[in-house]
Amino acid sequence: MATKTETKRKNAGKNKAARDGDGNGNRRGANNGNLIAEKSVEAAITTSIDDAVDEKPQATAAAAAQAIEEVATASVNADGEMICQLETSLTRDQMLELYRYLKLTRLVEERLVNLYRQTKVVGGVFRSLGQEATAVGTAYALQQGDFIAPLIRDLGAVLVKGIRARDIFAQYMAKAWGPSGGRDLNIHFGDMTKGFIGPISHLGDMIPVMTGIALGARMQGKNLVAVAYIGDGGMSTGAFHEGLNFAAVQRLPLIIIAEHNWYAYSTPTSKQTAVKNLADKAAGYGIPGHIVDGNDVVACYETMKRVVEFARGGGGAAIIEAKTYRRKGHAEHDDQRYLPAGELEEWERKDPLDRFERHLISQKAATREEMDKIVADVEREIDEDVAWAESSPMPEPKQAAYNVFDNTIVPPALRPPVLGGE
Amino acid sequence: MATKTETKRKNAGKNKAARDGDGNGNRRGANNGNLIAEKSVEAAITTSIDDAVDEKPQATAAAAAQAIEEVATASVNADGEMICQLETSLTRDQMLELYRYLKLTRLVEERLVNLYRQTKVVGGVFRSLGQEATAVGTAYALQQGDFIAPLIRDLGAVLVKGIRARDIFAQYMAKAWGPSGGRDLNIHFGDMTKGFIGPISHLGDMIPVMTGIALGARMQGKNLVAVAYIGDGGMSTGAFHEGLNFAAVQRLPLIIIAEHNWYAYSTPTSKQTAVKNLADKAAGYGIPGHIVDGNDVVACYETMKRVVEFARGGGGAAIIEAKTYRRKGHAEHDDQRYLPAGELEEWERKDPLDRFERHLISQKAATREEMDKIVADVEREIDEDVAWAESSPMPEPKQAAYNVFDNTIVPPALRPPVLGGE
Amino acid sequence: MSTETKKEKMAERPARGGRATFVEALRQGIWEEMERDPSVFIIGEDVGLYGGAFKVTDGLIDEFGEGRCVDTPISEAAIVGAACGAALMGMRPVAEFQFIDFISPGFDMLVNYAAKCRYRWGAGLPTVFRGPCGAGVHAGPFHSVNAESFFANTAGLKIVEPSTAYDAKGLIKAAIRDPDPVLYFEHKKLYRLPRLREEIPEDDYVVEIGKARVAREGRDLSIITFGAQVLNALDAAEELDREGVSVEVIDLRTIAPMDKSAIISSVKKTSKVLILHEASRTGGIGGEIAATIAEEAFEWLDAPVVRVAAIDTPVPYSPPLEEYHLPQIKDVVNAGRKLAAY
Amino acid sequence: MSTETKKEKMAERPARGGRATFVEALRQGIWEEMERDPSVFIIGEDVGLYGGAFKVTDGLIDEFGEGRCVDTPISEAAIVGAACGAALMGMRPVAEFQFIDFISPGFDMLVNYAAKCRYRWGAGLPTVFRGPCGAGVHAGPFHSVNAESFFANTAGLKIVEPSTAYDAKGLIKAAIRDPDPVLYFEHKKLYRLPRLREEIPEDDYVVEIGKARVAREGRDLSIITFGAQVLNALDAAEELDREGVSVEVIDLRTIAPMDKSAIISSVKKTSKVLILHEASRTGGIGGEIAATIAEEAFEWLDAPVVRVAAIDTPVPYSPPLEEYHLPQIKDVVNAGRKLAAY
Ligand SMILES: Cc1ncc(C[n+]2csc(CCOP(=O)(O)OP(=O)(O)O)c2C)c(N)n1
Ligand SMILES: Cc1ncc(C[n+]2csc(CCOP(=O)(O)OP(=O)(O)O)c2C)c(N)n1
Ligand SMILES: [Mg+2]
Ligand SMILES: [Mg+2]
Repeated sequence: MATKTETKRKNAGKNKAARDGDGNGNRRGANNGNLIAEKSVEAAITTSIDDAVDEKPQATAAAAAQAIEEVATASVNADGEMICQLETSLTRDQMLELYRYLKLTRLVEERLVNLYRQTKVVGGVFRSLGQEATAVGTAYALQQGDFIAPLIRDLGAVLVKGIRARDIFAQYMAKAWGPSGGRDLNIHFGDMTKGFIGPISHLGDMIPVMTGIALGARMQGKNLVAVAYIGDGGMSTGAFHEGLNFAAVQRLPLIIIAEHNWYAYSTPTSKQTAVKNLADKAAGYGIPGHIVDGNDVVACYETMKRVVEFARGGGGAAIIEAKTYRRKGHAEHDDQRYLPAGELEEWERKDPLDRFERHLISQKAATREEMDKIVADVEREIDEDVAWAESSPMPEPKQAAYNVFDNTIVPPALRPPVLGGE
Repeated sequence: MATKTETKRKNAGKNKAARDGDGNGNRRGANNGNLIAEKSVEAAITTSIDDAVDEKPQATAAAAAQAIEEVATASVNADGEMICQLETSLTRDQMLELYRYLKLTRLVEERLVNLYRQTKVVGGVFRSLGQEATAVGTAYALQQGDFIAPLIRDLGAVLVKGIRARDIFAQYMAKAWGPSGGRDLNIHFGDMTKGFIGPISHLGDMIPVMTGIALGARMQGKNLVAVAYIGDGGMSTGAFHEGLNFAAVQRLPLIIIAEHNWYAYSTPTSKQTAVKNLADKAAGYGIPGHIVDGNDVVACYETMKRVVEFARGGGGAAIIEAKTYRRKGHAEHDDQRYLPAGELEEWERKDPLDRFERHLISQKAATREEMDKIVADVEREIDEDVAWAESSPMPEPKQAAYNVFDNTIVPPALRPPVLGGE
Repeated sequence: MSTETKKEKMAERPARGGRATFVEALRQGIWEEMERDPSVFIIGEDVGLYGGAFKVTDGLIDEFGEGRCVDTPISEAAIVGAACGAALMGMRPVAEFQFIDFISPGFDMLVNYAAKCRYRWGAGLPTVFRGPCGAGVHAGPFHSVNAESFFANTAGLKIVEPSTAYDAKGLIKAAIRDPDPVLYFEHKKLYRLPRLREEIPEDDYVVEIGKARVAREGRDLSIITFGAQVLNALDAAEELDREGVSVEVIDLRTIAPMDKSAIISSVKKTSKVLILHEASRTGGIGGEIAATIAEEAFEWLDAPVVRVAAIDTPVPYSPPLEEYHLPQIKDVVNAGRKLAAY
Repeated sequence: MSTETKKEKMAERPARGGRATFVEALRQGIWEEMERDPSVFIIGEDVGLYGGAFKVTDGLIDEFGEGRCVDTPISEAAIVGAACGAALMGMRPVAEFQFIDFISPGFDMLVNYAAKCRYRWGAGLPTVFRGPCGAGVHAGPFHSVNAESFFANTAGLKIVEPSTAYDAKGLIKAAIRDPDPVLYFEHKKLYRLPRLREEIPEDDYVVEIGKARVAREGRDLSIITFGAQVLNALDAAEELDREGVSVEVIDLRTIAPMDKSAIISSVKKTSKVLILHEASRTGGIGGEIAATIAEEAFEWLDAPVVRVAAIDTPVPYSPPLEEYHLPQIKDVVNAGRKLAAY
């Protein structure tokens, strides 16, 4: 029987083949059943949108990386290491704040993993390791009155929107003081005053909801922007399509952040869609699509800022695709057996936090000491917040019965007595 | 109070405004709530797919017509009247057969309207008047083993696939001899041996089903093509998106015929989608999109033929948009109050049958006498078929209870006796 | 089929009260709520200029403009989701499904988003989801469904279905003012039924959600029903009355949360129960009613609880098949007779 | 959480019979059917290389290849529709929903396409739709649903839910061979429950759809239940036995079409019934069971028909809330005690 390592390699190879196909880069479906020879399309009589039938062979190695290199404004520091986009309107203070949010996001998640290992987290832990720049950079370009519907992997956006880490800890630990009082998990809650609408698990469903936020706001004369985060996987859902299409028709200021992190659970993006870039999907809605290096927090911020202006100015909906990578498994339990060898290591080198640190240093925006101080502050905050969350009681059992409906109208759903008695 | 004519004009004007917007052709959402000034998109940092923000003003008159003029290979006869595409591989006999199917389609529908007025049709009658060339031309390019899932307005395709008019009559009249034995209406039935899978009412739902037909066939080593017809309206559904996306990923030979007939019930296409052409949606699936003049039966056939070859040869899914026009209301009861003045008359002049007749004459492919003979044959066939259908009994009431499941396993769902008795 | 006259009339503001059909009453209700509260708006397919497939929203666009009469693409999930989003912002959407059969593509959004929002994080969603339901007009398997059982097991959704013009108006107003999602089902046979034309009050009344009504008083047996079947129940009651059986008819009006005390009171009075609904028998809402009675009024029962409903098949198109499929007055009379004799 | 050892073991062909957990038995069943019939294939999210979120389909791809283990995009409507299309072609798809909660976006396709196809034009769809259901593992409102009531009112769908390893295998085989759509629900608590590990036969057996089983014989009262609640019922029965109450436990196994005669026989024997299910009480399948009993076994009843079920709320995440929400053994014992004393 194969050893563990061999198995992993074997699987990895298989998966790689499925993803890279027969030399067509990420333009590949599965070759189930009869493999039919590929043929190029004959020119359509009139308009032929055959961009998809892109026959040029690509090197199979690190196709993901290549795609990003194509789009990134890849600046480098003196040592030739990648830093962030140089042109920016961000002030030094803002840069430091961005740094703080990035660190906060990562350290909150790391703490959650610790708590999970101590079995203090009741449900699963979903990491955004390697993707933090996308969530933080895009959310940072918003105003207070704007609304976001993040994904589970957008903790950074939630924090930028002003939700406190203690709420997150209490929520993960299913505590009474958590924002949903223990009724729902992780970032599944919301705060209308902060412009945060937590997702539900059903992928895609938040897109129509955010269309409604934008629609309702317009009726009320509010000029806000609604932002929905979605994965390469979630974009395959019908709800995504219906919600975005409706927003596009209504020219509503709905911005889709399409997080291209290469996997949906175990499924590679090539099995979610035949497009090369998620931003290509914008064409199907008659809206603009943009691609940004999702590991470059400055680029994420700047792109988002421009698109927010466009949307707020009446331009309507838009898609921003952030190219990034999910370095952890789907959740803590996932062994990532489906990863091709070497892929993870490559993306470790592209870590968005390391990159931003190098950027800050090389741009003389911050010293190592300043950064250390920020980290120390964040760590203190987290300690306090965890302590607070741990000190919360678990909810009272009977609370389960309350507030399905407005309880001034319908009484709580208490367990009914048996045979009239009890 | 306004007279009838005035009301219609008033409504028409309002609707026209909604459709044409403020000079942006068919790129218009509704201006609900605050109308925000339109702004052109600033160039995205990297890739900007901003085709949609097409600012060039278009004359509001007959925008629909213009769009087609753009794409049609608009040949004209000696009198300067539009005929069909000239280049074709169709033989004279095939042309005559096409003519026969076009006439058959139209005359069957006209007879259905008569039967409806005599209250012999139980449900509604849905016309394809003005669209017959799309259904007939595309279906004619298929082989026996290929599968279609038509829409209610694709009777022509159903007939081309070999379903007899008598089945249609019996079905509309809810007769026992109809192919569903009176259980379902109009073209809601199927015939696997003929490659015909009738739709259900729920728009979009046939797309995943046809993806499954193609998937199953591939597993069985069958090299067939699956064709799904869908309207400008139906493309807004989640099921459409999920089904087509899956087919595209799997590179399955699924051809979508997108019937751009300008309305979904009363809703103009500009309120269904912000794209200019339905074929633009292909880009979102990484598949080729084609546009064809849906009123030109030769063009429909030739485009389809090419795309069928592409799909059958392993190229995968594709969209063909047929630009046409629904000249009748959604169903017989619809008063079309939402039509802009003059639009209908314009499209009457573009009638696909008249056009093909002119084509046949000008190309010396048929004489008037030959055509008259075909029509006479068709009329005789229809008379016979109606007579047959009328001679069918209505179904036996108890038949309602049979065949929910395979009745060798689960007994029929007969009305249960009350209190054990009966 | 709409006539020319009707079309022109529709563009006018409806009367306030007066003699009204079911659909006129319903339209009055929506109209008045939109006048009263600027956060109320309508959304759905063809609800604007066209006024909806059954003309329930006819003319609203002339009065309230496109901004409050939103025609959507064909996308029921988006309709539900957008209604929820707008409701979060404080709006009060009234969403239409062209036929209730098309609520299915919106099922996920209703059951998972709309129903659970308040419970999960306190965000109540004052939303109404309405549309024509029901069979008996030869509309076939996809335009005839009765959908209440799809939703009855999901906490967080209220379900109402009126059977009179008075209730149609009173319940739509209550639904629009309700702080939580309400599914409002309209049996399409009732819309223009002359029999239902009645004088409704001019003043602003609501019919409380969660309250059944006694549609006919009786002593010997209770028929528990709702929607269009109330008419069948009343007709059957009439016939049974001629045979000396006195029938009480309970029109639930609200299916969830159900008015248990009205049901139990009637059972205590008559001791015999016939449950009548138009959806298929198995898995239908009749099960819930029967279970409530079997649990909470067992001691008062003098006979088995009988259900009369459609047979367990899709709704067939052809009239003789559909007739066999649906519960008929004669089936109710027959069952009532046997029950009375039990 | 999968361990390294498990992962490697999973890649091997499962044993034929032998001591097996619920999930192993289920996997054996699918594997054997795929061996037996080349038209059987699996389709769903992450069912291939990853082997499914709960590893039910683990290793199948190694044996049967990508051609018969189809990983789909996240699109449940497409999964259902594609399964139906393939079935029309004569294939036998076994479709997985990653959690049964995600059947909702496929609801329309199931209820309107899959359920009605044979009835409308004779095209039977031999399809299986399966996935993990149920609560009790603190998975919150969107990973805990029991979905049987969503579908119970739609004719044309069979619904099964096993509670033992033996039945898991026998029913999946029956479902795959069935000529019509079968919804196969797997309570996720049972997958790896050591208590359910049992010796299952080596030979090719099926468990007939539509047949309940007597999980425990008794005289004084019947508990009608299915799925994971069978275990609660058995534990409660044990406790009640110590108090001198002899409890019969009926494990329905099939929810639709329901084995009425098994239910009625048990009621005739014990004259007292407790219905137990994990979904919320109102609108739950318990209503159908109670109605059947109230109608067809009324004369044999010596007490009200009692339902024990979850309260009418979404499934909350936090353990104390979830515990309050779900029916507990103590609730069953308490109800059984009262019923016995009635
Ligand atoms: C409608 C639906 N189907 C299935 C799932 C189960 N599921 C949870 S996360 C996930 C993968 C999501 O991938 P992606 O959208 O790319 O987001 P990522 O995890 O990469 O951020 C799946 C399949 C779900 N949540 N919703
Ligand atoms: C999912 C769904 N929602 C609503 C309807 C009601 N409906 C029937 S036809 C129609 C308009 C269809 O327009 P389109 O797709 O453009 O096709 P056309 O009638 O123009 O051929 C609508 C809204 C439906 N059949 N299915
Ligand atoms: Mg992803
Ligand atoms: Mg159309």
